[in-house]
Amino acid sequence: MRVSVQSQDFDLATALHGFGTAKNTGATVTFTGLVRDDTGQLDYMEIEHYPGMCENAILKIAQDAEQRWGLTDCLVIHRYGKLNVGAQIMMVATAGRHRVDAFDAATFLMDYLKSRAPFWKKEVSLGGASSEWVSAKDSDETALKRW
Amino acid sequence: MRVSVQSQDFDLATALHGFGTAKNTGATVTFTGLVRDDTGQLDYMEIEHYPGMCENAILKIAQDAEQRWGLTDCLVIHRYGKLNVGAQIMMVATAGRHRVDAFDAATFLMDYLKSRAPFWKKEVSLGGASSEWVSAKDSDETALKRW
Amino acid sequence: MIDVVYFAWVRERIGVPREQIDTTAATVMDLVTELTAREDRYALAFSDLDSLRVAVDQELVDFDAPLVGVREVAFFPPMTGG
Amino acid sequence: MIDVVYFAWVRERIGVPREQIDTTAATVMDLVTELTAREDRYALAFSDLDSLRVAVDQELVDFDAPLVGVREVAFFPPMTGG
Repeated sequence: MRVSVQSQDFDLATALHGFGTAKNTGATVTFTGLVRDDTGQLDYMEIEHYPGMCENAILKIAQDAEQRWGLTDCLVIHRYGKLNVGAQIMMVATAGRHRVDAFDAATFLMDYLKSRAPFWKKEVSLGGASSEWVSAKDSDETALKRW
Repeated sequence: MRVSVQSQDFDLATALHGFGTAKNTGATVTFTGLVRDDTGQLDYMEIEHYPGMCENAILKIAQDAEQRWGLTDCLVIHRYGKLNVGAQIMMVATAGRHRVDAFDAATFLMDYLKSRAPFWKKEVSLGGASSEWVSAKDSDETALKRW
Repeated sequence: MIDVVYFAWVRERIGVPREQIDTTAATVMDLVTELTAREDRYALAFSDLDSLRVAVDQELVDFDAPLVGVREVAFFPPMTGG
Repeated sequence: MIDVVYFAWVRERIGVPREQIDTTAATVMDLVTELTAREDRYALAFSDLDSLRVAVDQELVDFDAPLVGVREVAFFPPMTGG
């Protein structure tokens, strides 16, 4: 298991080097979150984080996932700081015996990271016309209830 | 969208080069299926396929997924032939606006590939002691019903 | 004449991956009945239709599918891709 | 003395990311009440507790959590990671 909270970008291939190589691994799932520009007005996203608590919260979530789905490997990388449109925000990777384990664990990790890891996103529009904190969605809170 | 049915191995990083780079992509999910050895007795897996029908069936499933979840990109690679323990069997990648789109589309693709793409797996044990066709699971057929 | 192809254990039981069959069978089921009557290896392969799937011209169909104009029929066990 | 830290718009409203508060508040809620009475910027930041989350010593807690032995309290909006 590996957890990293970092400002620098990551490379999926490098991150996955040696990931999930246990003989009883049958499935790996990765999720990558990117800065999306729906309106064509987004300049960049600024991600604020709570140093220390981030790492601890993610570690705990990842350990829960490993145990619950008997994962053979688990990886979470989450960035903070200024991220341009199209930039990678974070990734999770899960390795398990069966596809359902890997899928469910990755979905669980994402649901928890969304609402329980101390990061806050601010969207800054082109020319600095506006800058707004992204609101938490009720649907994200609801998503947690299934686990 | 890209679909490939091939005997040679693939590299996740190379396969994902330029994948899901549209500005409205917020999430990408990948799934990789590997030859798993639960018993320590597996020598290799032999995958038989129906040339032509494989490509067509996968293309159709991928097009369905793209449309249903408004995917911004979609990729399926499936191998056939002799695959050793730990070898990559196949991968799917989905890119969408939101994480739920990418996750659901990838899960859907996997459920359909499992039971509707014309591949058949045979497990050959060490020393050739036994060789058995993998049975389709009822749970795989059931998994299709949710879509 | 119709091309008939077999995969996985169906292929192993029939003994060939592909053959041309001279038939006037109107449906897949008629063809199955005809082959079953022909030789034991077909009877063995087709003994449990619940464990078989069929495609005509590379599309999955039911056993009552018509064979009019069909060039290729494939018999195989439930698929195990992914 | 307790370290109090703020994130996102809570930090912007309070005007500082971190400060030391000399308090005898027994719970998080007592601390909120104390700060709210102190200055408008706190009153503004704490005006809607439903839109706030709190952590003591980097663990998420409810507003009735005790502050005995606590070194650090953090106030912030609902998290938006991932």
